[in-house]
Amino acid sequence: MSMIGELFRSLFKKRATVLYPEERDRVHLPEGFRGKLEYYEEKCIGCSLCFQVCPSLAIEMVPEDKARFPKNQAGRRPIFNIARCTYCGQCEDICPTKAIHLTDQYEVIALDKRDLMVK
Amino acid sequence: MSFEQYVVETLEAIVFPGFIFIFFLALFYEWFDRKLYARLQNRVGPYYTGFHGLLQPLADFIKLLSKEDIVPDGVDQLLFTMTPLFTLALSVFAAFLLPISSTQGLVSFDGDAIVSVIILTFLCITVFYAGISTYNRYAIIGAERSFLQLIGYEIPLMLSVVGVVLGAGSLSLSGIVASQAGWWHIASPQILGFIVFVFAAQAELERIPFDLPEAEQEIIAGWNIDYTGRRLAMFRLARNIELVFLCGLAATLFLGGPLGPTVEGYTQIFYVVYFVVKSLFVLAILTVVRALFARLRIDQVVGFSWRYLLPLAIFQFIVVRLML
Amino acid sequence: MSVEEETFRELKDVFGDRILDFKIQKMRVYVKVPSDTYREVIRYLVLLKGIYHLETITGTEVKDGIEIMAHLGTGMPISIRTTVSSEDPRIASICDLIPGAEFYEREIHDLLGVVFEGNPNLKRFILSGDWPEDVHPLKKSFESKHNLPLREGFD
Amino acid sequence: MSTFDIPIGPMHPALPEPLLLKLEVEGETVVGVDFDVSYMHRGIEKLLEAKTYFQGLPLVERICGICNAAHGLCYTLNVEKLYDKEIPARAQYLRLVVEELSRIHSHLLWLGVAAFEIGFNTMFMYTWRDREAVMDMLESITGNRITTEYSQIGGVRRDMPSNLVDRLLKTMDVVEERTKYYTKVALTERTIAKRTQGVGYLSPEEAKATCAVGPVLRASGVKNDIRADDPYAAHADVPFNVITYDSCDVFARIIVRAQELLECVSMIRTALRHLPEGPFRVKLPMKPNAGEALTRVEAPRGELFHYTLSDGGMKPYRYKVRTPTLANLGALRAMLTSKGRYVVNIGDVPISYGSIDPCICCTARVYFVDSRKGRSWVWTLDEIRERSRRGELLP
Repeated sequence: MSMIGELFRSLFKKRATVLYPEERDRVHLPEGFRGKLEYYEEKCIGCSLCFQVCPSLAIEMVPEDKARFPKNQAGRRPIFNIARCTYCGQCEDICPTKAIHLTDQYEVIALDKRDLMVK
Repeated sequence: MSFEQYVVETLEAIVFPGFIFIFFLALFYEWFDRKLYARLQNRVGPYYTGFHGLLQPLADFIKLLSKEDIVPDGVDQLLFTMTPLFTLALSVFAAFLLPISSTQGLVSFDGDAIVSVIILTFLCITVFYAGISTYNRYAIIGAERSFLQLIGYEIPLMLSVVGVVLGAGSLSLSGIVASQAGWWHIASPQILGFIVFVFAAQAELERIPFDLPEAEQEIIAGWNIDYTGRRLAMFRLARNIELVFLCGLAATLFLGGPLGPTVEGYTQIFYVVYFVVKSLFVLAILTVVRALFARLRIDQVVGFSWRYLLPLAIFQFIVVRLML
Repeated sequence: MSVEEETFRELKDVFGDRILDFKIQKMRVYVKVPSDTYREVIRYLVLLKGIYHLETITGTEVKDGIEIMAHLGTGMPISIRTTVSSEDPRIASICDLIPGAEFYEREIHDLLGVVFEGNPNLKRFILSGDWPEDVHPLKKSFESKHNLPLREGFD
Repeated sequence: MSTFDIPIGPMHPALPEPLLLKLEVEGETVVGVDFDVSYMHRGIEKLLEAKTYFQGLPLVERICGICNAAHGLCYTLNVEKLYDKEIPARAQYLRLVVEELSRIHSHLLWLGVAAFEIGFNTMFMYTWRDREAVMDMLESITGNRITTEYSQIGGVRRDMPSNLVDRLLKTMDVVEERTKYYTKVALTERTIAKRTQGVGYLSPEEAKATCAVGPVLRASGVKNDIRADDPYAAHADVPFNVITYDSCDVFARIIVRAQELLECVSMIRTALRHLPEGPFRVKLPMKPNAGEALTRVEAPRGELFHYTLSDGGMKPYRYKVRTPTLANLGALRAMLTSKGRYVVNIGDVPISYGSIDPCICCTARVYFVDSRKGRSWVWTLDEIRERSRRGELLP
């Protein structure tokens, strides 16, 4: 019987639920949110530190010819399999040249796994 | 009986205050109950189907009808198929007793107040058979609990109805409604009977705090665990119609049924409006009770009924007796 | 003479040379004993010193067998370690002294195959029912590459 | 009286995770109980041996879906013991703040689940609504609601700017006011009292014998809290008092957890007031020196135990995790068997089971994993169906 006050007060309060598809703008994310990552090829130096530190084998090093990017003389660069990524952000921390940044995009949907590859 | 009176009567039975109207009223009541329950918990409740989820109960009903109807082996075939039909038939017949569009129900005879309460007991028995017919452990425990609960709340329920019958001096619902023309029963000391009736109705409908026969956390779905498809649809519809019946019965016994100030030409419409508004008020009380309490254990339910409901009902019975 | 050395000094007086070696860290005492006095040390600690809390029992496969380590005590845990031969891993159970030890012993029995004599029900606890009987995954020799035949008819 | 046994689980509305509880029942009273926690075994200890220390952190955080800040903190403290390097004080304070914040959200979650177990859905809805404020704070501080990965090997991952500190203090006022309201409801609501008093009784002797931990032990009157006995992170200089209650039943556990919430709020406030300046992270080499380390942290459910043995390489030789729920299973069995006058009703099972705040995914670890062949491949849907028909996919 003791919650009766709270019950009737909440009859007139605005509902707590955020109806996701309609009220998408009410969902506000903090700026440090770890969502889908984006990769800046020009900054990358091909040191493959991100490959070593990724706990879920989401990063794979592929050969890359040296001419395309002056900074990357190591002849290889990472590609990211977002399907395996757990958004832990270890690669963003370890990257010496800030080439990887986790955006605040949380709606990661794809019909085909191959679209989830960040080149 | 002349032919067109016959047609009018069947139409009345089938369409207006009869099955079709009761069917949609039951679905509306379920929507109202779920929406108010959600609003009390600061939630939204059904939202997407129809205007603010109005068609959600109908959608559930149709979905269940289209679902596969599994009959587990080792089940008592006769009981397994008959109990849903029996429960639905009983609750629809009970709904016919209620005076909706006029001061007397579709089926009105002397003594139908007592018959309506007996139907409630029959409904509990069909729940018991529904549980027993499937040899599922959870269903057996659910059925056993529904009977234990029946022992608890049945006598107070009877006493509160008998109290009203004594106060009104007539055994038929129309008589009770007529006696409340000037003074509703709820205003008199019958209000104790109203409180007992509300708790007993909550137990009859197996809603929290008395929802032991289908306690989701302990015995998953209790007695209706093995019913799927059409059978489950019938059980849920029967449960909703029973909800309409109980709220209507409370409105008739204590709140003066369809009576109220009416404009000259449209008395019938006003009767229906009054009936629905009053039973919605009783439904609101039932929903608030559902949101307020935690579920009691089976021994506590029987204890609560014998220690609180029964003395209250007896006291109300004595007071009414003295007042006469 | 910090608390750690004190408790170790007491153990050393009672058990003398049966304590093979020891290690003291901040708020931690490790004591190595042969496998037959493992139960005796724990009985001493539980009955005389009144230590009731068993953190857990850790099982590790080391070079010369399987090392069983029981961690006792609330404020400052005392760890009693002993090694058991990996061919025939047998050791006395401490379930009667500390009933709470039953689940830890059953877990090590599942993962490393150590038999605890005296454990009331030493049946399967952590591995799923259809995992084959004699394969113990935490052993270094266990390679998780191949798929294992399932054990039929488990409860 | 003939008994037949009721299986509760592994798939059951009352159980958040797959645990099979075999109850031996006589009519409505429970006579015997047996567990089977093997449905969620994931073999994390074997998996940790295949990963380096730095890679192990995200995995350890995912042992438990609710109390992962505690797992992450215990892992980092444990590995830092191998380096024996000085960790900056600011990092220790920030770790304490995030650990207490995760304890608040875990206890609020538990209050809701416990209310749900006894059929009190309204309390469930309200507690989970108020928990959102705490989750938003966790999200802004650490970047993710649950898997915070805030404490790294060598300190903390992000600094806490002053605007976050102010927002956190405002949230603490809201949490404090709501917790006081819920404690009042738990004390005055008669149906809660009826369903929880005298239920799930665990005498102090039984609690000690079965090595129970955390709020379950403290609700039986035993004063035992790792934050006080063996202080870690900044617990030595942030004062708090250990809450105990002596009625040894589910009601006592509700009160202990509710008052611990208030303790967490006051601890966060003192920690934020005395937040020291300075670096929040120290760079540590990938290879720790050889040795062994043993750390215990007071997770929301009880005392969490991590042990590692390292042979100097980048990967641990052995990593042992013992979660609080495994310790409380023995206590749960003592609670659920009716002994003489103390009778357990079927209705009491879900709430007694819920009262130890079980986290089965902590208890059992990963079942089977494909080894690191270094190559990843994509199976089409029908390929998976084909493989499962041939029985190649393990259950």
